[in-house]
Amino acid sequence: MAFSPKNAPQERFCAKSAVSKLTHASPYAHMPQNSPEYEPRVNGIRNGTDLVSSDLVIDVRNVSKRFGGLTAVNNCSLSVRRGSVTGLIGPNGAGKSTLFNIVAGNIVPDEGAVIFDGNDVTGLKPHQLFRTGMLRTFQIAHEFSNMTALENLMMVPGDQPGEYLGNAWFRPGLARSRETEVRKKALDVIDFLKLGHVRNELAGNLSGGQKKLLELGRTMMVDAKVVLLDEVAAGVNKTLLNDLASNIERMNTELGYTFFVIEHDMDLIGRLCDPVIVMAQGEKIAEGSMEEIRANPQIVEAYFGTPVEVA
Amino acid sequence: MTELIFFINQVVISGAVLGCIYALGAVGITLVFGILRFAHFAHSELMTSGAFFAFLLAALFASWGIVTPIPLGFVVLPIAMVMSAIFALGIDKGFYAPLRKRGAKPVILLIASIGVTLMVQGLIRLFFGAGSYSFFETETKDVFRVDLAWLGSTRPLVITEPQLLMIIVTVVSVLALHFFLTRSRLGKAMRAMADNADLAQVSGINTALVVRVTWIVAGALACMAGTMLALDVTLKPDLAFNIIIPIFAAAIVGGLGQAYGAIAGGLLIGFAESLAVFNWTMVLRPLNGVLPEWAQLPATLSFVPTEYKLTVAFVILVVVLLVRPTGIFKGASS
Amino acid sequence: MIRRSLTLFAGLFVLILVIGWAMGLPFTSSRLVEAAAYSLIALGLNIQWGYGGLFNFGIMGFLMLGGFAVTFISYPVNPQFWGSDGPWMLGRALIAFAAGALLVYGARQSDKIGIKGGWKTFVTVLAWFVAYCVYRSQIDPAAAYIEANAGFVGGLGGHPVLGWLFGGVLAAVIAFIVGKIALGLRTDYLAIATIGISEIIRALIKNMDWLTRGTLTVSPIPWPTPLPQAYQASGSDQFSSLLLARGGFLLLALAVLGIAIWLISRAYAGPWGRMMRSIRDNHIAAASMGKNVTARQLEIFVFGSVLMGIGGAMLVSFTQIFDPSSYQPINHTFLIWVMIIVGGAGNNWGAVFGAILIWLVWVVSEPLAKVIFDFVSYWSTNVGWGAIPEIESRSAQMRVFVLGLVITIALRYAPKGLIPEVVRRDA
Amino acid sequence: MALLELKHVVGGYGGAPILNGVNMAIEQSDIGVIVGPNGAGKSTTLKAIFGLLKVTGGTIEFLGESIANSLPDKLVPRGLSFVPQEKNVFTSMSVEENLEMGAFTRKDDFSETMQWVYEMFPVLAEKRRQPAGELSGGQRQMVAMGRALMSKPKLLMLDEPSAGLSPRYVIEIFETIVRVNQEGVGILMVEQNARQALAFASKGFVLAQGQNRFTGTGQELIADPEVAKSFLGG
Repeated sequence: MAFSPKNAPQERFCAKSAVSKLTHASPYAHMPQNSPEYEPRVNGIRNGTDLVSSDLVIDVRNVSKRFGGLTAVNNCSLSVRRGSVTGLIGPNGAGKSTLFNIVAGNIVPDEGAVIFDGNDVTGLKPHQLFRTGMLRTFQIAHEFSNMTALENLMMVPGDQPGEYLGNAWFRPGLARSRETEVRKKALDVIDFLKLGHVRNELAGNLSGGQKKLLELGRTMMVDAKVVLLDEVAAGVNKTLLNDLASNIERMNTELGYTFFVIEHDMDLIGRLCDPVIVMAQGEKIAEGSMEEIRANPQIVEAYFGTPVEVA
Repeated sequence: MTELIFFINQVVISGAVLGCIYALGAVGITLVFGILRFAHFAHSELMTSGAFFAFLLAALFASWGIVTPIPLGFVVLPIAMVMSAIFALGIDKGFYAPLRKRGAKPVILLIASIGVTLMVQGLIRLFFGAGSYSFFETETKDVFRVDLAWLGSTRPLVITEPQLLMIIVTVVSVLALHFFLTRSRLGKAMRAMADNADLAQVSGINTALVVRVTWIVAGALACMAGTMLALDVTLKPDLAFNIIIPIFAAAIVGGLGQAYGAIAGGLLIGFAESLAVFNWTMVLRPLNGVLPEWAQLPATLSFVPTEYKLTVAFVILVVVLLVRPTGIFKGASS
Repeated sequence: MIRRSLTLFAGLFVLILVIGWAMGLPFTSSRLVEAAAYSLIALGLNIQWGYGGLFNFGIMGFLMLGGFAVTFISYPVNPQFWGSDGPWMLGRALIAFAAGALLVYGARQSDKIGIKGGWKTFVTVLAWFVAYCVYRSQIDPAAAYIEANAGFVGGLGGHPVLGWLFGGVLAAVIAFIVGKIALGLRTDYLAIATIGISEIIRALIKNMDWLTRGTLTVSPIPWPTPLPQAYQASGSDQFSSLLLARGGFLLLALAVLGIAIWLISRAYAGPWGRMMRSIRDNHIAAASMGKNVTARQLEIFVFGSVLMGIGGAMLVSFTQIFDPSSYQPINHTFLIWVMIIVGGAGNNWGAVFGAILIWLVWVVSEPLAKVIFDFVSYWSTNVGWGAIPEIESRSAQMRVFVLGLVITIALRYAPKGLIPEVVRRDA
Repeated sequence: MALLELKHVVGGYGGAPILNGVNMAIEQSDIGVIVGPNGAGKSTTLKAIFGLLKVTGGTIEFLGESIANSLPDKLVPRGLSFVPQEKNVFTSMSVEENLEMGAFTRKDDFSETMQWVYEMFPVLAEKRRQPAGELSGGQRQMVAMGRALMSKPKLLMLDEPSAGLSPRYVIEIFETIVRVNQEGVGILMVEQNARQALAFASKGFVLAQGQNRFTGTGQELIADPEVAKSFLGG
């Protein structure tokens, strides 16, 4: 298998089923729930490991983001438990993607803080977050269109010696030996994703589904603490999606990866995610298992929709 | 008082003239950017070629023995503007439209506009050589001197006839542009397309027509700006090429895509350039009588030496980009 | 692909032979040395635009920096300057500059002592103003004194190759500052900003007479290799000593070019190039994959500018004269862009091919236009329409038109260039 | 003869086709609703009808005439109108100017139509001079619909009109759509709020992978257990 992390810490080994369900204080209340130990504003505090229980790997606290007059995320607080596959659902325009971009460092929030693995990472740049072990995929595939599929994967691992001019010029051996490793890993990932036949194709020429797979593949190139998946299923065919889902499950249960997933495909959410967080109008409105969410009439109205009475 | 009049002559009038030219050039650039989303570098050549059209027409009129009360350059301006508009349409059809059709990125169009710059400039030089020409070889340039002795000034207020006409013509065309953009159907369609090209298309607006109108307006205004510049100084093949940076600065400072911003930006840069190289010693000289020997003012005391006038626009541009990246008026983000 | 490149280069070789036959060996050898320097400059732009997707329209500024650098290092020492008060006055100006910089830095840190918001802005602007005044108060008299008593600062009398290196260093320093300010801008803004910066560099070099002699020009600047006169002194005839000397210079230029190509290719073929291309393709995704986009873009901008600086220094060394007013955006910025677009952005051999081809087209179009004009003029005189006036000056302008025509045709029919970027497929 | 009829439409953006044979027929009295998972080609279908992407196979007929690959400036005068999902107002222009742009293809006097739109959306009459960019999401959606109605269309196409709106506005927008339909304008819309929209649809189309999967009246589709299971979230 391609994804054995070299030094996988034992505490990360934490399967979904093995963790007792957290008690969600009031999953169906319309107000964001702040546990008592949270302080409402913790901006500017770094490395405050005491701030958070080590159980929460992502902890979003009272985050708001406005674009012009539009409030995309409104005083939203939510958290992702270590070792879980947490789903994020909600109607279009609920602020899911904005929240994702805030967590991934692509957008800086107006207010509030993002705590990642016990450190305040609010305002850190995406490349800095990558080093802390957070990886993401994009809703609209962000492939490197003028590079081959294989190169798209090979560029991912950080701190490749050959990425520095000095090494590239004067210590080619160092660069080359790492390059061989990276290449082997990329080929493994490509085989796993069944993209072997297109590995020399420019990524820009791949189909939408293949681009999505490539994005997922990028997250497999390094050992991440958390992987953010933004609508990974859209445009991927059912068979492949099954493979993808079982792969995500395996990465989660066997290797201890944590996943945070935005998804519209309810089957996939139902199969993978526990808990599921529901957002609407920029706020978290509920959290719970898929069954609990489905059983809640208010959420069903807000998200799944109920028939309108029409004369 | 003499000093104030001097200041007006040196800064206000020359700043206004420069500002008008920058503003008219920048409006064209900003309109093209708003509609077609690329920085049209060859705008300088539209200005220069427009000036040469006007020059040729004026020479033709003079050879027919037509004498007018105002400089011929202004009389032939409308015809030259029509010619420039057609020229601009031709350039678009020949060089930009095929690239757009292929779906080329704005950067490629920008490079193409460099190519057009070189071609047009090469052609102009081919026909007119590298020398300079003047509109006032046969006519005289009238200079108005308003005697302000009654205000206690020993200097008159000096403005040349072309400068005065230039300011009037600019004000009139800016007003006309304003009414065109806010009242006419096509003008509104232009604003709509600059705002949201996809939605404009969905609304049934004939976007190809809007593109044509944009080139017509941009070409005509460029011709006006070029001709007025040539009337104020002399006509050379690199007439506008040398001032394309301040013009772009004006468009960017005003917010790319914003017609009113471009006018404000043009005036701002025009005044700033005049003010920056203004020699304050001339105004502050009365102080020399009061100041002790060792603190006498030097012969020249300006913010920036005259040689560096061109850099003023650029410094303003950089400061604006750093402080407010979308320009003073919120510009388009492509 | 390789076959196509070889064919094109073979064609280029034939073109060089034809030009050599038609224009004579001295002309052709000079053009070849210049073509080597332009190849180096084109490689610099290829790195910035082809690899990094950065829009540099300020090439002229970096060429001027290189030219100044080699003049300053290799021109003989000016005893009049060093014997006067000039160095001392310049030292004071330098101290004033440092003091000003310190003042501005202090003002920018003023929030630490509780000056905030609008007041901080005010203090910063005031600090800039004061620093500017302090510096001007020292540099203006120093400049006037040097110009009056010593002409200009003069050179250091070092080896020209050291000057080339200094050209690279100077270009790197300026590129670093420019990049810090401007690289965050959108493509079109970056284009305008870099043009503006190169114009400022030109204005400075042209008008700082005390340092560069400005429009008075500096010459003769020594060669790194023996001059024709040296061969002549050792007994060669005029023609062969000219060729020997130029051949020597050409060899040195080719050696520098070779080293540059070797270094670039080595880096570009590996992870460095892959990372740069990923940033060019999609900088958002590259940042999410842990690449420090800002720092890397700065790196590639500086790298490219270094090559431009060295190339600019080589050109000035070769022509032996540093004339700031001879620099024009058309000849020194747009020309390079045409080379890259025609040759093929993202491909080093494309860049070299484009540089040589376009440089030859550029220098040949004038005599060629003259021949055509003469022919047409002869014909039109015979028909009775009269001759074309001022053929000499008109032919000189022809090349600008040809340049524009070439780039528009290339964009239309070969948008990726004649030797396009190669997709790195895995075997 | 149906108002709009699609037969085996195939099309895409140049690469692999996104639509692989879509069939649809809409009368002027109909409210047609297209539902289906992401990437099924719902919005693409509307764009194909409106000439915004290349149709390579099949036929699209409007009032009995083929309109495949005609551009909007030809379609709007014939009676088709389209409200895109996002960026569907001219933010820098006033509400009234937005409406005027909708009537761009009309040469006659459209003040009556504007009155009609203002009656339908009284809040827009209040804000007629305000830039559309300053309005709330729901009001913008009204401006967008108003703009599309200004050309007096026979068929109004809407791409996810309820996207991003709070439940209250969703109901309001749906009620407005029904009212517009009662005024004699055919409706064809794409919806994510599938169950809610199918409830008032006279025709429903479930698309998957660029093809019709189920077709029927809205009620039929809601009642179909298979549709409910796979496409309506249980």
